Parts: sequence; C-alpha cells; structure tokens
Amino acid sequence: MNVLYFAWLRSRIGVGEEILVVPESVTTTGALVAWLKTRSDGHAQAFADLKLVRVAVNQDYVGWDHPITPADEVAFFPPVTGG
Amino acid sequence: MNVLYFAWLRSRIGVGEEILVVPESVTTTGALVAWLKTRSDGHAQAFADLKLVRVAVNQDYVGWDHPITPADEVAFFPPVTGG
Amino acid sequence: MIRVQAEDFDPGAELAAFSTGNGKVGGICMFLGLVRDYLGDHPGQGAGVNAMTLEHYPGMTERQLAAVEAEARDRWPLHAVLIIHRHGRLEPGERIVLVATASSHREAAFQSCHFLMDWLKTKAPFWKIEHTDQGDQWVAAKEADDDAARRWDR
Amino acid sequence: MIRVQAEDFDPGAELAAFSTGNGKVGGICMFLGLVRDYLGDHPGQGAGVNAMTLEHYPGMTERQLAAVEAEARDRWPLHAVLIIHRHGRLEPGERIVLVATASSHREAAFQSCHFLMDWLKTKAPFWKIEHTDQGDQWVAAKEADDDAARRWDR
Repeated sequence: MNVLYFAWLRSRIGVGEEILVVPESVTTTGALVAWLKTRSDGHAQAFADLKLVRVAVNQDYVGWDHPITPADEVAFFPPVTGG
Repeated sequence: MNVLYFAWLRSRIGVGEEILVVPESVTTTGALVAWLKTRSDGHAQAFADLKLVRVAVNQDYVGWDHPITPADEVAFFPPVTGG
Repeated sequence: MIRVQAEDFDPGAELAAFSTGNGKVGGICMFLGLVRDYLGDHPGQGAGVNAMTLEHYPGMTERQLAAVEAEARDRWPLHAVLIIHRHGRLEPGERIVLVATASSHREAAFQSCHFLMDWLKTKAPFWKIEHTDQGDQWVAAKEADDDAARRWDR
Repeated sequence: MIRVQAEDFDPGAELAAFSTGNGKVGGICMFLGLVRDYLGDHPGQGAGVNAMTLEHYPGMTERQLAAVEAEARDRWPLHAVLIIHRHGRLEPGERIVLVATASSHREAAFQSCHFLMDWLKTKAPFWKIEHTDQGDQWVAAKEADDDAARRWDR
C-alpha cells in the first residue's frame, strides 16, 4: 500500500511516502492509522490527535471508516491552507 | 434655474438643458414638475408617470418635496442603467 | 480612484498598476463588465444588439462614484479602490466598467467589489440606449438591480 | 481551466486571453491572492514573514480543483472558468492564486468566483509554511475559512 504524508505530518514522520505491506486485518482508514501509530514515535506523534488530520484514498477525501485495499493510495495531511 | 434632462426624458422634451425663470411660487421639486408639465406636450409626456422619473438637485438624489432655489441645478432622468 | 472616460482601458495594465504587491494586500477582487450582443436576459431571446450608447451626467457621475467609493472604504478595510466607467458608443464585446478592490482579506475584497458594482448599478447616472436592426431602445432599469443594491442596506 | 504551477503568471495576459469578448459574456469576476508580509490576521501583530513555501499533493490538487470547477459550472451558467494556483517558495507581494469566472450575468460571475475561492481554500490540498526570523511555521487552517465554505452548502 502506498501511504503519503504531507505538511507537518511529513515532518513528524520523517518521510513523505512509505510503501507498506499492511496486515490483512487492516481494512479501513481508521485501522490503518492505529497500525501506523505502532511503527514509530514519529507516527504516534503525528496521529496523536485525529481532529487535526485529514485522509484521502485515491485522492478523494474520505472518513475514518473508509475501506482500503493494498492497491490504494492513502494520504494523510492537516486541514488545507492554500489559496 | 438650470434644468437638465437625460435619456428618454431628453428625447421626449427635445432638449437636454433649459435655463428657466421659474415662478416664485415654485419652491419644491414636485412643484417644479407640475409647472414644467404646462410648458409643452413633450414635458407633459415626459413627466406623465413620476414613478419612472428620478430627480437630483445639485447632483444629489432628492425627493419630490425637496426645496429648490433659482441658483440650483435640477436634473430629471429615468432610473439609471449603467454598469 | 474614479475615472469616467470615453476611451477604452487595458484591464491588465490597470491591474498591474493597482496590485503594487506591497506586502499588506492579501486579495484583489476585480469585476469587468462587457457589452453583450443581445437584448433581454437570455441569448437568442431578443433581437441582436449592434451597439449601445452610454449617456451620463458629467459631474454627478464622478460625485456619485466618489460617494460609493467612500461608502465602501467606510465599510471595509481597503488598501485601494479603482472604478473606471466608460461612456459613449460601445460595440458588443467592448469593456464598459471595471471595479477593483484590494484588501488584506479575501472576504473584504470580494464583498466590497460586489457592493461597489451593485451600488454603481443603481446610483451612478448612466443610461444605456441599445441600437438594434429594429431601431433604438432605451434600456429599462431592472428590479433585480434594485434588489441587489438593497442587500447592502444597513 | 485548471493550472497548478511553480512559475509566476501574468494576470493581465490571463485576463486578456480569458475575456474573448464574444458578445455573450456580460461580466467577468477575478480574484487574485497575494503573499502578505506578516503573520496572523493584522499587520504589525505578529512577526514579519520573509517568505512562504506552498506544498501540495500533485494529482489530488488537480483532481480537487477540477471537481470544484465542475461544481461551480453546475450551479451557475458560466462561459469560462480559470483557476491558477502556484506552489513552491513565494515572497511577500508575489501572486499565489488567480480565479476568474465569466458569465452573461454579473451576479453569477461574482458568486461563482467567490464560491470557487471559498471551496478551494478548504478542499485543494495545499499547505503553507511561513519562513520568519523566528523559524519556520506551518500555517494553521482557519475556522473562518470553514465557515466561508459552509455558506455554499446545499
């Protein structure tokens, strides 16, 4: 699974992109976050407050119960501040 | 008194500007209109429906009971359609 | 700044002069009004318009536009305001009016520009006569324009 | 049309290309967003900003902006839509974003342009980091931007 991080999530985790083999039990965006938090202190810190995090699957905004598959591109980032 | 007409009021009256000696009894914009209507068929036609006419004294919008003096510039025109 | 003129203007050049990029301006909103080639509210509904002539009341026009600008500056924190309005004969596609506002904040830029156009539409003494194959016709004021201006009453 | 680019753009040239003056367009509304040189909501309140960097999510940005444009075209009768958004390092006074809409009617032009900016602000995946003498700082999303976008809910 291709997992992307942007803005301060990227800074905290230390990389902008990870290609991960995710356990079969991880089938939603919320479960993915729970699993990612176990990977490093940086991950745990980045996902400490999910109110500050948005998630997109295949470049569309989704919620924390959205299904995911190994072929998906999943991105995590803070609320946007462009314009 | 300097009296100006614009747009279709000017077309109906036939001139864009009249320098008039107005009777002393004519002391408001409304009274001026009543007096102007007696001057020609064109004037009478132009002022037939005052809902379609706006009046300005010295280049500010005013109502039909606004006082006027011989030194004033009084303008009549339809609702504006610029922009 | 207010300009009432018969000559065309270059919106790009106006905008370049307007947006000095002084570090305080966060947003510029600009509206450009153009001559349409049809009468009425919808293309194909009425006769074609060959051209129009904008008559105005010199002196009062500048006075009313200055009052509208002052009102906008009173309501919103604006770094700059530009109003250009043409008069005389104009053909379809030609520019009629440009209004631009610059503010630190996007909302103030949008609202003030919108306000200026709505007020200008009901207060600036301009009158359009449209030239069609069926003859000339003075444009009637629109109820919708009065309603649009009334939104800003307070 | 959507463009996401690091390079600067010329608003005048964009506007000239955009306003073809085809006789159907009665109004063009344009918004131009610029980099300010201060943090926070008011000049003098926070530290000075030397520059900012706009990070974005290539692919999703274009996808979300296209969705926002489609939504605007669905809500208003528009002849043309242009969105240009820059990314990368930008200094105070530099242009960040341009949104322009062309319609037969002024109200549709104003509303759609305002809508596009409000939605873009909350949906397009861009993130600003400001570079100040006190260090770098990711810009926090504003409640006011969410509120502005919610106005257009339906």
